[in-house]
Amino acid sequence: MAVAEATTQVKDAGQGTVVSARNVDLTFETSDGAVQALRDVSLEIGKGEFVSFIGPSGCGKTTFLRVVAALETPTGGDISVNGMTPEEARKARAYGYVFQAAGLYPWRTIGKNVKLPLEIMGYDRAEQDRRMREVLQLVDLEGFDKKYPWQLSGGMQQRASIARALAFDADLLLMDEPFGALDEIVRDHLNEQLLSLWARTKKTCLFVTHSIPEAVYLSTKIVVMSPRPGRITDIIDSPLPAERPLDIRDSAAFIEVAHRVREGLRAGHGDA
Amino acid sequence: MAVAEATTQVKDAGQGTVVSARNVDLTFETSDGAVQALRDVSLEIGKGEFVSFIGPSGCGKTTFLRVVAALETPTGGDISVNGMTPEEARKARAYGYVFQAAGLYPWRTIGKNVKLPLEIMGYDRAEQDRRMREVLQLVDLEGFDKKYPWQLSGGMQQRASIARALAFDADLLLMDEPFGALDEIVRDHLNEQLLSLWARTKKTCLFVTHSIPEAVYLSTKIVVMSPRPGRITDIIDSPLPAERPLDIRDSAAFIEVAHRVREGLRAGHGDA
Amino acid sequence: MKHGPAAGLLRGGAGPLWIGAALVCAALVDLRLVPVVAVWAGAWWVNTWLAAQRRTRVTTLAVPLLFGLTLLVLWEMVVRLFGVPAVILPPPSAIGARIGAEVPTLWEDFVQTFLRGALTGYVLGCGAALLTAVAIDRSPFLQRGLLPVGNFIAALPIVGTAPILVMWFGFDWESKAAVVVVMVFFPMLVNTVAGLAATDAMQRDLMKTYAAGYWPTLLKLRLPAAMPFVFNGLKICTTLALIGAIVAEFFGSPTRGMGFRISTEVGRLSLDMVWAEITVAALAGSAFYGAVALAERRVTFWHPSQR
Amino acid sequence: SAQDLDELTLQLKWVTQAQFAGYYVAKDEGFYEEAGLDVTIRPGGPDIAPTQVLAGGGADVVVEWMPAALAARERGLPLVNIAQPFAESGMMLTCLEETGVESPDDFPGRTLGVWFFGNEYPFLSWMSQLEIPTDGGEEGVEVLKQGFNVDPLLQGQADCISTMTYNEYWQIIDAGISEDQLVTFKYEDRGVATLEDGLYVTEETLAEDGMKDALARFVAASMRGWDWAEENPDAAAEIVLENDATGAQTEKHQKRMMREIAKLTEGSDGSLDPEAFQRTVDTLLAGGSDPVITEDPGDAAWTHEITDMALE
Amino acid sequence: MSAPIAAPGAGAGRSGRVGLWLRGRGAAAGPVLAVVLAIFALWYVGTVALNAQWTLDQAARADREVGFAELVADTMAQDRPMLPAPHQVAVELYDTVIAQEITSRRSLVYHAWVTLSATLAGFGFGTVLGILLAVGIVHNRAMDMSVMPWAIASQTIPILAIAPMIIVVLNSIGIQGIVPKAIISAYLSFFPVVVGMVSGLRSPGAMQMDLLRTYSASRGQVFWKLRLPASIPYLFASLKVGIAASLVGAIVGELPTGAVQGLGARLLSGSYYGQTVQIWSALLMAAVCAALLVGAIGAVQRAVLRRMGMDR
Ligand SMILES: Nc1ncnc2c1ncn2[C@@H]1O[C@H](COP(=O)(O)OP(=O)(O)OP(=O)(O)O)[C@@H](O)[C@H]1O
Ligand SMILES: Nc1ncnc2c1ncn2[C@@H]1O[C@H](COP(=O)(O)OP(=O)(O)OP(=O)(O)O)[C@@H](O)[C@H]1O
Ligand SMILES: Cc1ncc(C[n+]2csc(CCO)c2C)c(N)n1
Ligand SMILES: [Mg+2]
Ligand SMILES: [Mg+2]
Repeated sequence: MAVAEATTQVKDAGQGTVVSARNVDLTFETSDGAVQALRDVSLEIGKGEFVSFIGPSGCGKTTFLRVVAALETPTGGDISVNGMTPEEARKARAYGYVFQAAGLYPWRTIGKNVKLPLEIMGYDRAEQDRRMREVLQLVDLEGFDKKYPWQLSGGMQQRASIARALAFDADLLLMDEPFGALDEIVRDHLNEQLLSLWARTKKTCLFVTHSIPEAVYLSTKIVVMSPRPGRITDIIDSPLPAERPLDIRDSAAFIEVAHRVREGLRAGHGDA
Repeated sequence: MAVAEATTQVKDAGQGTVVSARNVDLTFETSDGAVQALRDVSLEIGKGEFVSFIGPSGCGKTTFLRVVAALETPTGGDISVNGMTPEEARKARAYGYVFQAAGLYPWRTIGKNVKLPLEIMGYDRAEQDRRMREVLQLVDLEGFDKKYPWQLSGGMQQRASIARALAFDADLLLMDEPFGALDEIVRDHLNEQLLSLWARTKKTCLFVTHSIPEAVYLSTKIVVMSPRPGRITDIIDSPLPAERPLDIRDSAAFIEVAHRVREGLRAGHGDA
Repeated sequence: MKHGPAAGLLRGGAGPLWIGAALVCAALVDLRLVPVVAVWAGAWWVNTWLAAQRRTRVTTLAVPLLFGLTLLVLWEMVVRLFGVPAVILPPPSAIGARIGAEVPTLWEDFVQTFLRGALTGYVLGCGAALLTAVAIDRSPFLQRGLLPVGNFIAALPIVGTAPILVMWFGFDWESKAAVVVVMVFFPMLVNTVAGLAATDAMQRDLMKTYAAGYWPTLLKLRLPAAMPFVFNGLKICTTLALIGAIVAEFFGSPTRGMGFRISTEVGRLSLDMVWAEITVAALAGSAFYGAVALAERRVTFWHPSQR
Repeated sequence: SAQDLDELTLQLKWVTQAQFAGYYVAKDEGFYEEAGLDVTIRPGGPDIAPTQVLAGGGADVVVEWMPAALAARERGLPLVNIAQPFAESGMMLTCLEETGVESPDDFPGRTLGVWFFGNEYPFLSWMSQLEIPTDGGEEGVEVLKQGFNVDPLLQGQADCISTMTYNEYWQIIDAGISEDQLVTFKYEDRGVATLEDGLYVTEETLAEDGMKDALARFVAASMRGWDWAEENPDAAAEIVLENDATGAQTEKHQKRMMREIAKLTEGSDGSLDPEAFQRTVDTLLAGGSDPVITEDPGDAAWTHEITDMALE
Repeated sequence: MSAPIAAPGAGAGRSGRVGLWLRGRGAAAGPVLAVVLAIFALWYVGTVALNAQWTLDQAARADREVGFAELVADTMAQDRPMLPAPHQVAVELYDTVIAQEITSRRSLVYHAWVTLSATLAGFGFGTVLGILLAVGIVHNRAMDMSVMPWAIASQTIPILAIAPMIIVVLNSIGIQGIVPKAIISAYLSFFPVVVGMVSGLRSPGAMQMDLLRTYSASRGQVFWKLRLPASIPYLFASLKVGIAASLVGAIVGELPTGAVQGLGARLLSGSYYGQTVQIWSALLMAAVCAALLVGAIGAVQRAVLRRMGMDR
């Protein structure tokens, strides 16, 4: 397998490299024929970076995140995560994954949902409790641990799912449109919080979004993708400062980057 | 009933007034107690206006549209549509309603979906056919009338549902987040088309959205709402010209309006 | 609760016309039908009015009860007015009297058929199906092979299988339990397998990102998610179990049991006793169903259908 | 032509088999038609109570055993015996010799198979005469409600089962158990026999205009059928087979059954023997704790009127 | 086994649809075949295990010793086995299905046809009743609240117990033949249809209902244009359950109609004479019928959904 080679190659990736993809291809076999979801995707992501993936629907953003998480196996190319194969990284519980929908288990309270990974990873009870409280506080949900998911608004659920991914303190966070279903204000608020969390913890974040302002606001690096087959059309290193109040979005630099992203998107876009 | 009084009062509303709401209240009785969805909502909408409603989730945007459409009955205040009670307006088939999701019937082809209201209103076959072709052309879907909804992309389905609302030529269009589920590029495209349609047909539009740029780009008037209880916090008359290319969104006037909308939203927003 | 039934009657508009027409028709066919139709129409009206009231615990109980009571009254009236012989269809009053008089026998039969036969078979059959479902869950091969064949076996009519099982397992409740096991096994299996597959891909992927093994995934995700399906199966199986245990007794039994009593008393023309047993069966069956439905509410409180 | 024929429906007690050969012969050989009757024969089955069918108006005449008929009478369905083609009872208790049952003294502690559905009365009377309780235990017998076949004996689930001389007994033999491996107790020999296949109608039917005449012709033709069947047992069995819609009966079994049946109908000209009637009533009244009938129905339960007319 | 067929790409070269279909069938056939073979193997083991006792008993009665090979051979060739060997059933099926004229009463096809006609009639009644009730429940609050609990209770009544009564009652008002069977069959099949149709008719979301309100559509228009089409998938799902229930009902209904013909009569007479081979072949025939009926509904379902454009 290609993955096996990757492990040996990765040795030369610098200490700071968390994700290193080289010429990754992924083709799905379906009943209608093959769908090439990723083509020749190469990317290096350093420690502590915040990387956004943006692109039209079906361009392979989710697929790429899933490849990093070892939920899909590439059909070509090499990829390594923390110097291991993605599969090894998954076994080592190297990352937390936040799915597009909150995906809380409806039969568990919010508290127990957050504890789910901790139970599976064998933390003791006291520690489970401590961490659950800590992360719920982090996402502004203290006091809601006894509620069931359906008793919370969509935004609160989404925050709980982020808390769940944070609970076991992985250094790598993979987030697939976590704020897709939220309204703009809640989204702004969560963006702010996510940014401050990232600044505090120095985690490496891979973040998929449809929203140009969101991508520009959050990222140190923006990866623009285009579909059929999914490939990278542009990688933009953000010139914005680390400190970002919300109204940075009205700044010229911001609009400049947003414009470049939009152009990149439109270039890759066929018809609607 | 309050509605009955409204009918008489409406007489003095000018010829150009399509929707006139005065101190509309609406409280839902639920098993957990009463939820006040609308409080003291007063609003005049003139003929040919394009009015956007924006506000955080649960602030009553949908509820207000449903009141106009006589799908909910207000518990207080007066409202009139085209000088009638909403109920009479509904019976008179005064408006077309576009729901948040496309809501096409999966067992009907696109063509037959568009004909659905025409069948119900008893148009003859030839007329049904003529109108169906006309509106499908209007939304760029000519040639797709024999396809089933699931054979179309999300954006095309949404356009079909707009065509369905246009088919019977009501002068009033109520649209509840019609583009909510689409990606930014497709959305931009549909926004452009909607605007040109509106400019051509001079219909009155009530349009609910979560997106500030969308609201600003489309509207002649923007209604900002705040939740619990839902009320209007700001009504902004757009200074933007009638002619609006897409990159008007990078203009200073646009950013100015967007900023005001955002401020209005933030003011009405408690916690996320 | 301002308007009484009378107000409803006035507002009903088309209602009275309809009922009047029905009464006239009844009178034309047979005069004795008039009171029957009258009672039916009256009760129906009260019920329509009750149902139109705000839904409370009282109305949700009263409406079906009144409906059932009406059926009983109509039954009694028809039997009396048309002189139906008691050896064909006894009136409810006679059945009631018989139930009162035969409590010990009814109880003995209930214990034999319901507690020993049906319940044992239900627990064994559903339990075995549950375990089998979990066991074959890991093998798509077995699933694809077993389920179609299972549908085939589930279609075997009980009147054919019961004599065979009585031959194999003897006359006492064991063979009845075996019939029940055969009847409930596949419906339960199919539902549980469907339930275990009911998790969505995202929920499973979540478990993968935690590198969770088979057992944690089963216990923390798949079994809880399967519960609505499991209960669907359990509910279907309640009525199957009772019917299976009773019918199996027709093909050989000790001298007790609901099925034994029914078949014996028909031969003796004690139809009131037959209906007394049927009443017990219907009550027990409905209670059994209700109990499982209640358990379902408790266990799958989180499912949208329960909220 | 068909219009002049009086219509009658006869409900049998059991499925089509040589037990009812006389009626099928009378129909197929045209005896009924000659008597001016159009008779419909309805086979019975395990869940059919002929008395109930009669009460429901589904039949005019039924073939029923006397215990069940008298029990129905007490339940308010006034049945009257109009003819008794079977003079003797064919019921037995059959045991495997290897179980060690040799006489009724060996019954206590045993498991016995009994037919219910109204056919249990002779057995219960017998046990109560023997003073053996029927609810299990050391002293009593364990009673099983026997299904339709002889499996309980073959499979060792019961020590003894109920059999008819003409049917189940031979099924045991056919299964491969020889006659000397069986011990049989005929009810007839034990003095507890009750009358079996008789013809019954309700009192109302009997009172109908012209009905007695039709019934007399019916009984006469039926007895002609029985005589014919006794004389031509193989041909009678063939007729039965032709009338069996299930296609499941075998020639060998039906021919043998016909011969055995002939032994039971032999002594009868169709008229009820009042002594046999009284013996049946006495047996039933002795039915122990749960007697089949509580009082002697008296002469109202039977009549010689029809057979007298028929025999003219 | 059939791995080569199931392997990805095996269908390449054919047109997409056909290739896919073949692959789908191939993938399903392999496991089913394996399971069926396993069942046959188990069946043979069971045959030996269950029938050995009789062989040993018989040998003991004849004072003989049997060797293992003889034992195995004998268990598969008994006349009245506790469990007939598959090939015995196959031979019986051949004799009664292929080797007989289908109009013969010894033909299983004939009996299956009798049962099927009652099944189809009952299924028709049941479906219509179920749909009417569902329409009533959806449109009338009083019916909604009162009918459901009683419909559930009705299904807890043991059908075999009331079937004879239904037949007698119908008989007394002059209805007989296929109709009583069909009514019993309908009694079992209406319930799944009600349950499925109620959820089907209620399946349109609030938004779809609101859409029609904005057109101020009448109740009838809502029914024909929305509720009914939306309920079709639900309807077919419950029809599949319903038709299997109908078949069981028709078979049950055959027992107390005198069990003259039909699969029920075959089951019963097989049981009556201890003909286990006959029981098993009738059982298999019933299961085959069920499979065919469900398959037929599936085919109609696919055709209808294709016409409705909902066959994804
Ligand atoms: N399991 C699968 N089998 C077959 N094709 C798949 C599968 N998963 C994804 N695809 C296809 O791969 C392509 C990329 O999908 P992916 O989900 O990565 O897109 P995305 O960029 O996340 O889109 P979105 O913005 O809509 O979430 C799409 O064309 C999709 O149809
Ligand atoms: N049928 C109802 N019964 C009870 N409460 C309701 C009902 N419909 C809406 N509400 C409540 O009324 C409030 C306003 O709801 P509405 O749907 O109008 O919000 P919205 O502004 O459209 O939100 P969103 O952006 O999420 O669509 C919410 O708090 C909601 O929970
Ligand atoms: C369920 C049931 N079992 C046995 C009988 C008894 N029976 C009546 S007639 C007859 C003739 C036998 O050849 C027999 C055995 C019955 N009626 N119903
Ligand atoms: Mg995606
Ligand atoms: Mg809304």
